[in-house]
Amino acid sequence: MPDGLSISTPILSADGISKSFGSVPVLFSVSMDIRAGEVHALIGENGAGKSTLMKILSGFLQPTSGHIRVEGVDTELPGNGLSEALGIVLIHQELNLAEQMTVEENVFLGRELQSRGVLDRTAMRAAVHGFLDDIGLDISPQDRISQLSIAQKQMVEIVKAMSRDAKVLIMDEPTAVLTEAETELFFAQVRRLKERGTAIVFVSHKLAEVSAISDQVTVLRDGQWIGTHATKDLTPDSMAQMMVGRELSDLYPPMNEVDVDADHLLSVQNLTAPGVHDVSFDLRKGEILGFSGLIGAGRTAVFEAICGLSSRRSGSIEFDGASATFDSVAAARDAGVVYLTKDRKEKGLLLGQKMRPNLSLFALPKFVKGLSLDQKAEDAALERAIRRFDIRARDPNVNVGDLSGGNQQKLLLAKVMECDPRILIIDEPTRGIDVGTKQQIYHFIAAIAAEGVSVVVISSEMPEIIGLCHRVVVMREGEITGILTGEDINESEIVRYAAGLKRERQQ
Amino acid sequence: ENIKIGVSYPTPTHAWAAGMNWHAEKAEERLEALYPDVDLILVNSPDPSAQASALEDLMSVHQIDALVVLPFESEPLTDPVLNVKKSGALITVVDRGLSQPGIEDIYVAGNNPELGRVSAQYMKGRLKEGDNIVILRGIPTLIDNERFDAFMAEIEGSGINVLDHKHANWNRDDGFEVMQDFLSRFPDIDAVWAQDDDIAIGVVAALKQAGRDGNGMFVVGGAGMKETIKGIMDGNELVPVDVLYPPAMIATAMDVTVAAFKSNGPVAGRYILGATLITPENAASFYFPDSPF
Amino acid sequence: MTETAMSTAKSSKLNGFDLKTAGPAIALLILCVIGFLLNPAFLSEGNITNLLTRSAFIGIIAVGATFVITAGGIDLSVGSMAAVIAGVMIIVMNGAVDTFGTGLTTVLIGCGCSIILGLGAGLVNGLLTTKGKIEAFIVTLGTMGIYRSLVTYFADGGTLSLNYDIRGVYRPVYYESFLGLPIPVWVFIIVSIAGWFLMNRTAFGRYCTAIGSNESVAKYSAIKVDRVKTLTYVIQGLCVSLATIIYVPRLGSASSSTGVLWELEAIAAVIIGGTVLKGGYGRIGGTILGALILTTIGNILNFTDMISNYLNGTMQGLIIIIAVWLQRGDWGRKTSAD
Amino acid sequence: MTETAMSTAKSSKLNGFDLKTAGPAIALLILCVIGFLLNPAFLSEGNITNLLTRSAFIGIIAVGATFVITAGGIDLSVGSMAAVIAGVMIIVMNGAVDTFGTGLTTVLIGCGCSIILGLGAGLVNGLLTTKGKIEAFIVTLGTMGIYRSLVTYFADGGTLSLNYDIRGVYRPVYYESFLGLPIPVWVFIIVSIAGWFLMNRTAFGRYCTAIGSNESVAKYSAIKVDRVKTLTYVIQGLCVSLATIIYVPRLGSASSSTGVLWELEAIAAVIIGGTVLKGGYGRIGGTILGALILTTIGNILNFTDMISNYLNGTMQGLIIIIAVWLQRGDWGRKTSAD
Ligand SMILES: Nc1ncnc2c1ncn2[C@@H]1O[C@H](COP(=O)(O)OP(=O)(O)OP(=O)(O)O)[C@@H](O)[C@H]1O
Ligand SMILES: Nc1ncnc2c1ncn2[C@@H]1O[C@H](COP(=O)(O)OP(=O)(O)OP(=O)(O)O)[C@@H](O)[C@H]1O
Ligand SMILES: O[C@@H]1[C@@H](O)[C@H](O)OC[C@H]1O
Ligand SMILES: [Mg+2]
Ligand SMILES: [Mg+2]
Repeated sequence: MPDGLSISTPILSADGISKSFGSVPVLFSVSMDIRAGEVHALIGENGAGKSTLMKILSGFLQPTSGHIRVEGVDTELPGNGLSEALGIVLIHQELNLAEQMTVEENVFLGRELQSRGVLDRTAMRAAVHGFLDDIGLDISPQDRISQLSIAQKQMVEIVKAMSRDAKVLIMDEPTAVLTEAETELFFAQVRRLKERGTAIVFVSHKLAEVSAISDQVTVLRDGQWIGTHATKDLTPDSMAQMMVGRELSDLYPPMNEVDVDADHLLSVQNLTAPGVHDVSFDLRKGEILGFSGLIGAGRTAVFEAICGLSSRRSGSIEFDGASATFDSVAAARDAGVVYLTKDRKEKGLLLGQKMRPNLSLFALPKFVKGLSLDQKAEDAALERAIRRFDIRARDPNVNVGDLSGGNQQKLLLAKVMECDPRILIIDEPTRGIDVGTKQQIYHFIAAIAAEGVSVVVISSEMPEIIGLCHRVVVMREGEITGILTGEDINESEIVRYAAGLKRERQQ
Repeated sequence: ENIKIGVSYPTPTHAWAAGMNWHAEKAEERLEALYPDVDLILVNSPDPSAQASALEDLMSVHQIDALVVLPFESEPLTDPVLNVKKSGALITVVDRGLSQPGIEDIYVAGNNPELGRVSAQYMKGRLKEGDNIVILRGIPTLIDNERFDAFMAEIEGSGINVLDHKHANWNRDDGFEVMQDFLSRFPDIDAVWAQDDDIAIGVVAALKQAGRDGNGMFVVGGAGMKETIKGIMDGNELVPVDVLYPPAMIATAMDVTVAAFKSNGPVAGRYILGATLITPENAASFYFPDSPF
Repeated sequence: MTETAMSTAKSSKLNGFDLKTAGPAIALLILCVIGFLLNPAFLSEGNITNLLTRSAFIGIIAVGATFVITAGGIDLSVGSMAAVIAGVMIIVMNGAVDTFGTGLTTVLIGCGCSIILGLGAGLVNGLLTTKGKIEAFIVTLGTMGIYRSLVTYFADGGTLSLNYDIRGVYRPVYYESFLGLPIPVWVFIIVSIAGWFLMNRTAFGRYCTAIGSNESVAKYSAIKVDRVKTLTYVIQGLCVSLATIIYVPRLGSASSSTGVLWELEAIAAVIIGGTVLKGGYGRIGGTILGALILTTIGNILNFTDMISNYLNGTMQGLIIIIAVWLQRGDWGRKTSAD
Repeated sequence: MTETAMSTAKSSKLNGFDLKTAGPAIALLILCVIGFLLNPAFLSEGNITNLLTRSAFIGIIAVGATFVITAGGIDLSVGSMAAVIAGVMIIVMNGAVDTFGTGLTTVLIGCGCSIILGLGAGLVNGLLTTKGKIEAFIVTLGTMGIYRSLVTYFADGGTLSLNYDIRGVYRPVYYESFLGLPIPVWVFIIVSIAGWFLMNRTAFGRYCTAIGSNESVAKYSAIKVDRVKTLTYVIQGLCVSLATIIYVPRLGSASSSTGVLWELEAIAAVIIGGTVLKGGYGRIGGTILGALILTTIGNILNFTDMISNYLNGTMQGLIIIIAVWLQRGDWGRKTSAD
């Protein structure tokens, strides 16, 4: 591990980079040096300009002013991934895979192995197989991307990047959708690459990860360079402070005791559905119920079945004391049961549209006045949402696809909240959200629970489950393996149930 | 003071209509050269409602003094032609008559039922009781119905079997494919009524391909395509005759219409062109080598 | 650090976008200038009226097509649908003469029947695509063949004609004017306004756009995707029936050549108007301009015999391509790499 | 907690998929059974040969269309393109007689000219869509009109006929057989194999899929999106020219009615075969079956007089819809909400 600040020429450096979209500036003279064999973390709040900088460093965007140097030489990087020829590879924050194609086809897209014009499929398949094994991903090279879970897709992205034999590997929030276990596997790969001398740039909102894996940290705030430090000189707290520019109080709100005598607002009995087997649980009024488990454990599938998004095979649901069958999402919504997807790009937001229609889409009937839509009410709602969730778009008319990832997530949250739910199901509530906003969201969740709304939090981030939830349901392979309360809600217990080492017959 | 004459007819989508187009353009050249004060305006249209629009435009924009019209279909164009009439223009209708009598001043017509009848008479003359024929019809339209019905009425009682009839849309490719299928389906066919020379070309190709062009097999087409007529002159046994339905009728109509302005004698009335049977004997007088048809 | 979050940079968006919106209008304007130069009579009141009246058919149908396309579908059957509806209307009205005479009642029965058929045909297309889960292109290619052959069948290969006395009663619907504008133009205006309102001011319009942009987002946003998609076809059917109601009195007949290629014209009008074929972005206003552009092209070509008749199609093709190129609205700007 | 971390449900995916692949084959089989039941002559060697030969035109064109559609495009101009290429071929060959006589050279000149024209016309379509950034639907609707009117113009509205002596030399290309199969069928087979190979075994095929699946992903993967898309149109043009080369010797003529509606037939063949109209999933094998299905439908209808001629279109429409429904391959399974 290259210790101290090596004086070697950086392999890639940004020098005084500024960037504006139209007349909206988003980066102000930012500099950053990237060195071989070093993991350089880039952190900052949502919308700070991290992704923009990463895209400039890999040629997908051209800076408005400033220089990019490759091994000390001023270079205008070619666009559209052609910088790969220079050894610079970017994993985009938003997944960048062709859904209808297979894993193998995606990994080698644009640089297929061929012999005499013919695809060498055997070789490619074998190579992909190797990478998949390395990273511990149990899928076949021939699986179609559309059939994979979002985490698997992210892993495929990583495999794709690994396979490129990069000199500089830039990864924009690669771990946002990964569980800790997967993150561990991924980090093992990162360390291997580092030993081989690859320079790695890594964006994450998970500051513990940043501490664990990086050598250098650069902090951006509102498009300004705040500082670059050796990781060992920083604690997660000091990082957070640099990012946010103020002292951060407790991440998690104080836990409100839930009224154990409160009515069961939702009661699910023996639910069986695609990916779900014989699941039963209750949800009290005002309770925050966590759902934990490994990827693919069936947590999402449970709530998709409940909310009318997939078909139910058997089992019964009682809502507010009466038996309920939400056979459409609209029916669930009208009853006050809403589900916030973890897949914001494919299922959450219309990326090609503006914020306003996105915000009101889910709750649209609420905005109908007479025959027509009340656009004033929509505008007012947007203004409220922007304030409430601190959505930062320098340009309010930007297409949602051009919002920073974290701000997309905030908008998505605002979107489902427009329905004034009685039961709010949030799948991965803080995926891609910066620590400051995370804190806001946690407080917000606690507040609405305190108002009597029941909240289900599906999360792969153990700390947030532990810090937030009154009770925790752990799932494994479509079944509930345990329901934890009080003292039992701790990392080692959850892991045991999730991994199948422990199992209780329900209640 | 120019005399403006609008000439409106269907877009040429098959050879016969192209022939008509050609004759119209030739007539335009000839007549405009002959009478400098006559301006003929030729417009073709791809469907009845486009033709109705074209008539409106001839009237409102060009302010024509006379209209020569070959209606796409009789029914839908009756009203639009009537509107032109109301503007005071002289009306000449060609080929397909209007559905309301008395609108046109001049009528130049082909004779569709006659074409069917003449064809059937020729069949009766060459075939005997028990012989089999197949029919390839045109595009489903009134014209096709008139020809077909008259043919069937004439053949009735002759003992000749009509094995089946299918639409080949006055089109060579369709003629070829429908005939191929007839040949696969019916082992014994003695003659074919192809109704139109284009279809007949496809039929002949299919017969030759299947090697069933001998044994006295013959095909009767219709309209008077120059290649067909040339063949008849040369004694082609497979297509020994043709039944006339001349696309030049549009030129006749233009001539008569111009004459209505230029000559002193009366020109109004009906000009019905016969559906003459073209045989090696009379073929030469129906042969126009320069026409595209 | 909350307030400044939204700085205002509204300015930049306008340049590109407005041109895009203005594109079809510019194209139409240029056409009109050309028309006028060819022949001043182009701008005569009579010709303008003709032009507007003619645009009504395609225009009304294209308004419906805008919904279908915005929601990510396509309907190739509209031309044949118009033909078969016209045919059945005529049969029904002719049949109603015995019972109801040749008056208004009969005409109203005919119109009612047209609307029912339009809605029904649209519903069939819609259900086959959504419930039957068959590609819209195939469903409507199929129904296009079916409707077309049905009208041929009903007409016995010939032409169906409306009873002459009924025609007298019905005629004004095409030929009469109200406040200086022909009735078909009024119908076109009303359909356009209704369509614009539905697309831009109601939840339904939003739903269409959302579905066309991303069906799963729509589904997760509590939109009844199948229902909305089906409805777009029903609206299309309704538009076809309205167009047919004003078409029938024009020519008083229907045959297998009625409405041939109207589907392509309608779709072309929609796309010339700036709606995106893959869905997710619909512009009713543009569609109306698109319909006017197409009709004007035909009209202009009837204005001159400078060009061989055979080359009409070439002119039409060129103008359509150029019109859409204008509509793109970023001529001159460098092809952005992005 | 490391190893088991990521498991997948691999098993479920296969059932649906295989049926989907088999769908068109099943549809074709059913059609053949129906044909045989209607008339055993359906399975006669002569009829099968006719059927295969006829499928060759649409089939070859549809192979090209598979590339265009897989890459997210569409080409409506192929029928007109075939007509204009046939026309120019004939003009060129007739003209070459003086210099080169009526032998093989002249025919080869004609074929060469066909290929150049096909490539050129494809290139025009491709560049207008990619560089001109005009919707493919509009570009090819435009060129469809242009090509169609050009052939009408060249033929003076009529028919262009190949010199009789050349026809003698050229005829065998359509009518002769080699190893029991007519030449057009061989061409079809070769084009199919080449198409299959290109789609499934070369990087180019993958690029088409990637572009149709997600253009920005393709772009970010350093794929030259515009170039690949343009190439799909060029391939389409080449296929059209090959189809034309075997079409011309059949009747030795071309007119404005040549190739009418071939575009719809070709697209229908592609989609019946399971390729997705929105792009991203192309199946050459399916396309070939699709072409056979379409030809067989027409053939069967000529084999029976049970159905009114006027209702041919109805039968065709129904069969196409049903064939695609079969192809969906999930009949019987419950409509999943997903
Ligand atoms: N193409 C674009 N057009 C207009 N504005 C853009 C575009 N891309 C990004 N922006 C704006 O630039 C700012 C910085 O965005 P960026 O994606 O770089 O943030 P980020 O630091 O990656 O945030 P996050 O952590 O939420 O992903 C945001 O305000 C965003 O809306
Ligand atoms: N409609 C379906 N049909 C068949 N299998 C399904 C269906 N939906 C989900 N599954 C399977 O059920 C399992 C559970 O998936 P689910 O997405 O619910 O997991 P999860 O615990 O929410 O994981 P994640 O961490 O990705 O959110 C997966 O193996 C998935 O492939
Ligand atoms: O094209 C048709 C021609 O072939 C037939 O002979 O007469 C009527 C025409 O429309
Ligand atoms: Mg980002
Ligand atoms: Mg003139």
